[in-house]
Amino acid sequence: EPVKVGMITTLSGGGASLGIAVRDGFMLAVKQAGNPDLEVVIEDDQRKPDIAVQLADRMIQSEKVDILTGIIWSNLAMAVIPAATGQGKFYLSPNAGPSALAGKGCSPLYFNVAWQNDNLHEAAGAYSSNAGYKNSFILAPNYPAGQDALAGYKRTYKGDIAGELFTKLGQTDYAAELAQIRASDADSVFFFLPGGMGISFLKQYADSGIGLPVVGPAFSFDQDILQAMGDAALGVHNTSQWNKDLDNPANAAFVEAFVAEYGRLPSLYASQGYDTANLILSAMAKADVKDADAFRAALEAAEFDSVRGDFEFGPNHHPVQDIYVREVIKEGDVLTNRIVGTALEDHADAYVSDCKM
Amino acid sequence: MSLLSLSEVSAFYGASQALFKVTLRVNEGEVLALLGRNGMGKSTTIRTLCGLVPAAGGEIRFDGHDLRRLPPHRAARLGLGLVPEGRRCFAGLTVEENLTAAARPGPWDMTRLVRLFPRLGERRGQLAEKLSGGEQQMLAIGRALMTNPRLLLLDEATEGLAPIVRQEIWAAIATLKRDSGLSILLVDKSLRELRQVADQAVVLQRGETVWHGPMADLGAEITDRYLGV
Amino acid sequence: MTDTVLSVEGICKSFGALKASDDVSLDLRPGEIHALIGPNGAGKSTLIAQIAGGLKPDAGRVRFLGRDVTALDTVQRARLGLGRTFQISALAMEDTVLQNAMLGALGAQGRPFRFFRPVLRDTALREVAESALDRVGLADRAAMRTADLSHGQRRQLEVAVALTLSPHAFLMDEPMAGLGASGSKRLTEFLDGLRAQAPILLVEHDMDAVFALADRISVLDYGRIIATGNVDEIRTHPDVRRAYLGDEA
Amino acid sequence: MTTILLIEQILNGLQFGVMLFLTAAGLTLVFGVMGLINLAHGSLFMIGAFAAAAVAGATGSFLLASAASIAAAAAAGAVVEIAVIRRLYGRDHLDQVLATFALILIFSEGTRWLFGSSPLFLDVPSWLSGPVTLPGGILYPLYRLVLIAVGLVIAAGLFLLISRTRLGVRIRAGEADREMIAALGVDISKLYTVVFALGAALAGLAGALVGAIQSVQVGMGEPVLILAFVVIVIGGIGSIKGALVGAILVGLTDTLGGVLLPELFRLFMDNAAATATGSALATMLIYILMAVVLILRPTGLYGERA
Amino acid sequence: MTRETLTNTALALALLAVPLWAWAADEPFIITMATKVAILALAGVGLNIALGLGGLVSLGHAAFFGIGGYAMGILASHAQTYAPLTEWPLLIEGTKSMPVIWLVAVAFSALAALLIGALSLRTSGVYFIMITLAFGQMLYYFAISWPAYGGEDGLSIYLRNSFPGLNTLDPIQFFALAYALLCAGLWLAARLAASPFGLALNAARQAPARVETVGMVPYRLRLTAFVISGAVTGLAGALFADLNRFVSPSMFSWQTSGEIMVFLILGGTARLFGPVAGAAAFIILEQVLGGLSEYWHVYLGLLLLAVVLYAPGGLIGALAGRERRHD
Ligand SMILES: Nc1ncnc2c1ncn2[C@@H]1O[C@H](COP(=O)(O)OP(=O)(O)OP(=O)(O)O)[C@@H](O)[C@H]1O
Ligand SMILES: Nc1ncnc2c1ncn2[C@@H]1O[C@H](COP(=O)(O)OP(=O)(O)OP(=O)(O)O)[C@@H](O)[C@H]1O
Ligand SMILES: [Mg+2]
Ligand SMILES: [Mg+2]
Repeated sequence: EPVKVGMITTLSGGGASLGIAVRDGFMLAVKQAGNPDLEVVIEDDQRKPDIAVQLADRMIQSEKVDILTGIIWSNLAMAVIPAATGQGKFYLSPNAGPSALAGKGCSPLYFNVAWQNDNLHEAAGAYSSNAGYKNSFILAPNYPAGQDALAGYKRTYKGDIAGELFTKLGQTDYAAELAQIRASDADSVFFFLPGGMGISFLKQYADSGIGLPVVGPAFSFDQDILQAMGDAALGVHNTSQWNKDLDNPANAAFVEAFVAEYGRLPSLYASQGYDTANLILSAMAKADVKDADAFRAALEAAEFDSVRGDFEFGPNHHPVQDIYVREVIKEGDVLTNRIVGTALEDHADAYVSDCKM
Repeated sequence: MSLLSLSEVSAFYGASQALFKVTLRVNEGEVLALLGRNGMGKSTTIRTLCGLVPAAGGEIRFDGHDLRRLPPHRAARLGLGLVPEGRRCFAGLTVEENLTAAARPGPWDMTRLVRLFPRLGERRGQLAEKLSGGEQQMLAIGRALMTNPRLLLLDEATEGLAPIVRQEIWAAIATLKRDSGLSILLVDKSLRELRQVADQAVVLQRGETVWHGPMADLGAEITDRYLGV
Repeated sequence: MTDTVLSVEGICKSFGALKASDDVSLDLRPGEIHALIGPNGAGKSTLIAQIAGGLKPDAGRVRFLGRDVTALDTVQRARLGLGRTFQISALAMEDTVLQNAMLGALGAQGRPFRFFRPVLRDTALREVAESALDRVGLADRAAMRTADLSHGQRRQLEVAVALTLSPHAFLMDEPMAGLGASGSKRLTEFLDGLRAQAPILLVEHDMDAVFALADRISVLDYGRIIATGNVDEIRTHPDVRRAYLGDEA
Repeated sequence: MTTILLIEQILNGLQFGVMLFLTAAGLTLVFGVMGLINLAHGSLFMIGAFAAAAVAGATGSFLLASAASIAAAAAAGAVVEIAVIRRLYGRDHLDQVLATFALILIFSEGTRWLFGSSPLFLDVPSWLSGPVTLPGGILYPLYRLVLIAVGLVIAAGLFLLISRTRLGVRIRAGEADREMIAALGVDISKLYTVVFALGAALAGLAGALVGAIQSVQVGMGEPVLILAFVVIVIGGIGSIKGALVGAILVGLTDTLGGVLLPELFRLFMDNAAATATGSALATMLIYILMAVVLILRPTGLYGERA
Repeated sequence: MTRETLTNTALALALLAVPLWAWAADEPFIITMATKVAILALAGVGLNIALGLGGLVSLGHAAFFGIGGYAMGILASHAQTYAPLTEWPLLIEGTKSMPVIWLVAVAFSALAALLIGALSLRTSGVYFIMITLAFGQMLYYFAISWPAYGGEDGLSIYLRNSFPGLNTLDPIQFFALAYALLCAGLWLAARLAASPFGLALNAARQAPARVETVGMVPYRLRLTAFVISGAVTGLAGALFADLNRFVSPSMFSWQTSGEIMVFLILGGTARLFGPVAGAAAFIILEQVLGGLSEYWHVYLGLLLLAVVLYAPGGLIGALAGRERRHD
């Protein structure tokens, strides 16, 4: 009997490019495996929590899926995952990793294949310290993920904070923030502004002539978004658990296959989708999904060729992994990243001790 | 040669028929009075010939053009000047703007109009919605004149005007007819004044033409039967 | 009851530099029709609005049934029994004629906050409304949509709605406007009988009607009362002829 | 906070206000003057930005890109007016809401179909990039100064168009009574197509100009739409002057609120809590402003009628 | 029986029959969808009282929908963690009982409607649309940045709340509850429309000056309608949260207000069953088109356009003719 995977992800409206990347990466792995026992249903959540919940209900009640995956956004994840695992389904997150699900709310059936939300910010903090920055100006949107981001950065950053701002979610004009940065005596800027917010900020930052070094998590400098930023992004350092130049055979094969299949360079999200699918495939080879304990053990073992190189889960089913520092460069006409160092090695998350399972 | 002719024109509001084969004609330089009790279809006739209510049958010709084929603004540009029932001044516009909105070149301009209705000159900058009822009526007439029409359509144009102004308007109508040869189709309840200016009359009853002829021939029997006076 | 039902004392109202009411005083006695005439823009409607409560006078007071009502708003004055019609019809156009009439009856009854009983089954209200429609000659149109009425029919409905209030005084702003000759004649007869029910302050440009109906006439010009008197006095008043009547009548 | 920073922030507020006006200008025209609730205004804004990005990508010329944004949005506007909007003037506002809501769906997803889901690149041209030094030693991006200038020129042009020209008078007359203006011989349909296309063109131009310093992506028009409505409602519908004043008021409130409120809370709270509370309140500030304005002046600052 | 009554009865029966069939055929997801239709229709019925009857075009009804939702979320999350809401001056505990939650949702959304309405009703027309939007947005941003109840992440309630004598986790039983409440809402709306209050309110929409001169205060009529309307939408919000076992600020967003309004216009404003037809059509379209193409919004948009252009009275108008509901 085939294993049925339900993928709920964002395919329309704002933010669709992330969901599409996850889906494309995932389906690439499925196609490569050619395993007839793996069946995937994909639905669009339109980035609306209530739609996501209903899709989950539908997949569980009507489609009778065994495994759910695909959600991009933390707020959607919070709406879907506890209910799904509560109904005895496996959930493998290819992206969102809210702290609640890594700590007190962790579940034996829930795995995060990407990162805990704070990870990349923590790595950014560590990088800033290593780079010798003494006085960072930090900003993020005023919502839980933004608050976690600044907290994550400060957790590992050893210098002083020149200023700390919460911007409006969806804000497009950053003149006021830029003036404050300019007026401060900061020596570096850290920001977490996902999606269009980051593009707007960085373009305006470049135009303002402030010129301080910028650090951020990979989200704002990922392959699908970089082209829209243009040269404004060149030279920015950002933190990521993956990059296309990571030197391992799995990754080289992945990048090549992805370009061949879709005609564009893979993004971080695509790599996460790809790993998620391969994790499932590896577990299927070892255990029957109907035997939940055995299947869980197979997932925990995580014996697959991750494009990140070594991959392993911590006790709360979140990755323990290296996080790299990347720099935005230009290859010909195309903006992309190259790895310039490692920010954190074998990094786990801060909530693992709260997880009792 | 008649300037305007309607032959067997019918019109509907939704499913209910308001006009049944109305026929009338206005000759160049002539004044036609359209008579009938409330709700008999006088306004509908005027609205239909302006193209504001679609004609369901029959023929409407103005100066050789087939009006049924034309949208309202094209019909108007041929020379129809409408003073609608209930004034319908442009509320958010000043008196002056109401007039400029309508203006087309010709003998009628602001100066000449203010001579006819000095009150409009005094209220030039006031919003139309703040005018008194009578002032609005003057504005509506003035607006139609500013289009420099060949046929003036007056639907209850003296409604709500002070007697002295009404006399002025009747005098003005007489002057317009005499001096500029303007043709006029008018609806009014005051038979006394109509008799002095109108050449022809048409009487409507429940949307049908029940009498037509020279105004002078409109006898007591007809007025009693169809107009209730 | 005092011998004046409604009185206006020294009302002033300006719009910018324009004096729309300039120290206007007049009264309305039981059983009479008091006509208010004057050139267009003289301030008649403005005065009516101040009596009805829609507009606050700059100075002066309004008394109704012996009470100073200057501080009251339209609604409160209506509840005291002041009925009015509008110069430009204000009706619920999508509703039926009957519904419009029932609205008046409902207002008179004073209990609109009832949520469950169907209003059309309220026979008391319905009777009031139907009899008012009957009196203005719209009984056979009761089920029609108000928007489908001709202009003249709407004027009749205006009067009917005011009737359903059974007011102690009527304010009527050009009720004849838009009525044909026969309609005016009917309405004139009707108002003639109505004055026994409640006195009427009548603004009207139809001199045939005014001369046929008015017990007294006041003439307003540039916001001031320039003459008050009976029909013959006004008809022959030189200022009134000059400012308003012209050579009519 | 230093005085110079405060001055700079006030300047930022003004600048943001003018930028809001720029995005709202087309909406004021269509909504205020034609009385049409056009929810798809944001989509036209987006179309302008995408057209500009595409042309800039192909030719490298910012001027050509701006021209393309105007042309594309005007064309889209004219098509929409003729195919859809024209049939809705006589209708209830609600029908307009539903129809233009449908247009948003079509435009957004249609654009994604054409251009894909990733944001596009559109940048400030090199001859307008970088900061200039203003009196008082304030460093200020040149491009933003240009935006201010364009916004003010458009404000003046619109004001003159609507209040001083016969075209403007006729447009407003048409809003008051379409049937009547037609009966007076004005081809109101054509006039409205032109006005709608003009409004669309302004939206498109705003999309291109603003898109150069923001992110050109599907859905970029929606936040703009709400803000633009806020602006013209505060100013009073139908008043160009009101829209400009409203825009600047919103710009100042938003900018200064975001800067000053956290500072204010810092006086009696610890830093993190003050930042969070202050920012939270700041996000609500323009809506509070709008509510207060409307409560005090139910038809906006310069609105005449309800 | 008029054509409209016939159409309405058919709609009501269809909304009952589909989930019953799905229950027999063991298709729980279809029941869930029918429940969603019923709940969103109830929210639309609430809006219709303000909008259809009173002419109050509120683009802020998400405020009440959200308040209802958070009433459920907050009470249930406290019950889930056994932490009382307040201890002083009064000990208030969370609860998982639906009737209590509904009562609280109705009370709080009515109260909010009273406050918002009292201020907003000073304006009219488009200004009213925008001021209601402003209040909705204030609550939205407040909910996003208010950390106590999850901020943008929202609140998850893992188990549906309980109703005496029913197993609410069983889709069909929960549907029955939602359906019953929808019927109650429709009954209320029908009664209101025909009542003296409805007559006065309706007239206040069309000719406010007239209503004043017959001695009634349009403002009070409208405010009353707005409060009733907000309360009904609030109740729908509580149910919606229970359907998803989840609340988040997106319930407060202007898109939610817009969507409820779209149901109404799509179905036919001021028609009793307009919201039912609109919500059903919208959700069916979403399900059917969503499966067809990634770009299904384009088709949805085209279909909506077709309805506006060719069926101006909305779906009910197309099905039952254009007459309005009163005789
Ligand atoms: N918009 C409309 N919709 C439906 N029926 C209408 C409409 N306008 C007028 N009618 C009907 O058409 C008939 C003719 O109306 P019309 O307005 O032409 O009469 P009229 O002779 O001008 O009357 P009046 O002297 O009262 O103005 C009337 O019975 C009226 O009820
Ligand atoms: N709100 C206002 N603002 C400015 N001027 C006004 C306002 N209302 C009325 N007016 C002016 O006040 C004067 C009196 O108007 P009012 O409507 O009372 O006249 P009226 O006597 O009723 O005239 P008519 O017989 O023509 O109806 C007019 O000149 C009018 O333009
Ligand atoms: Mg007529
Ligand atoms: Mg008057």
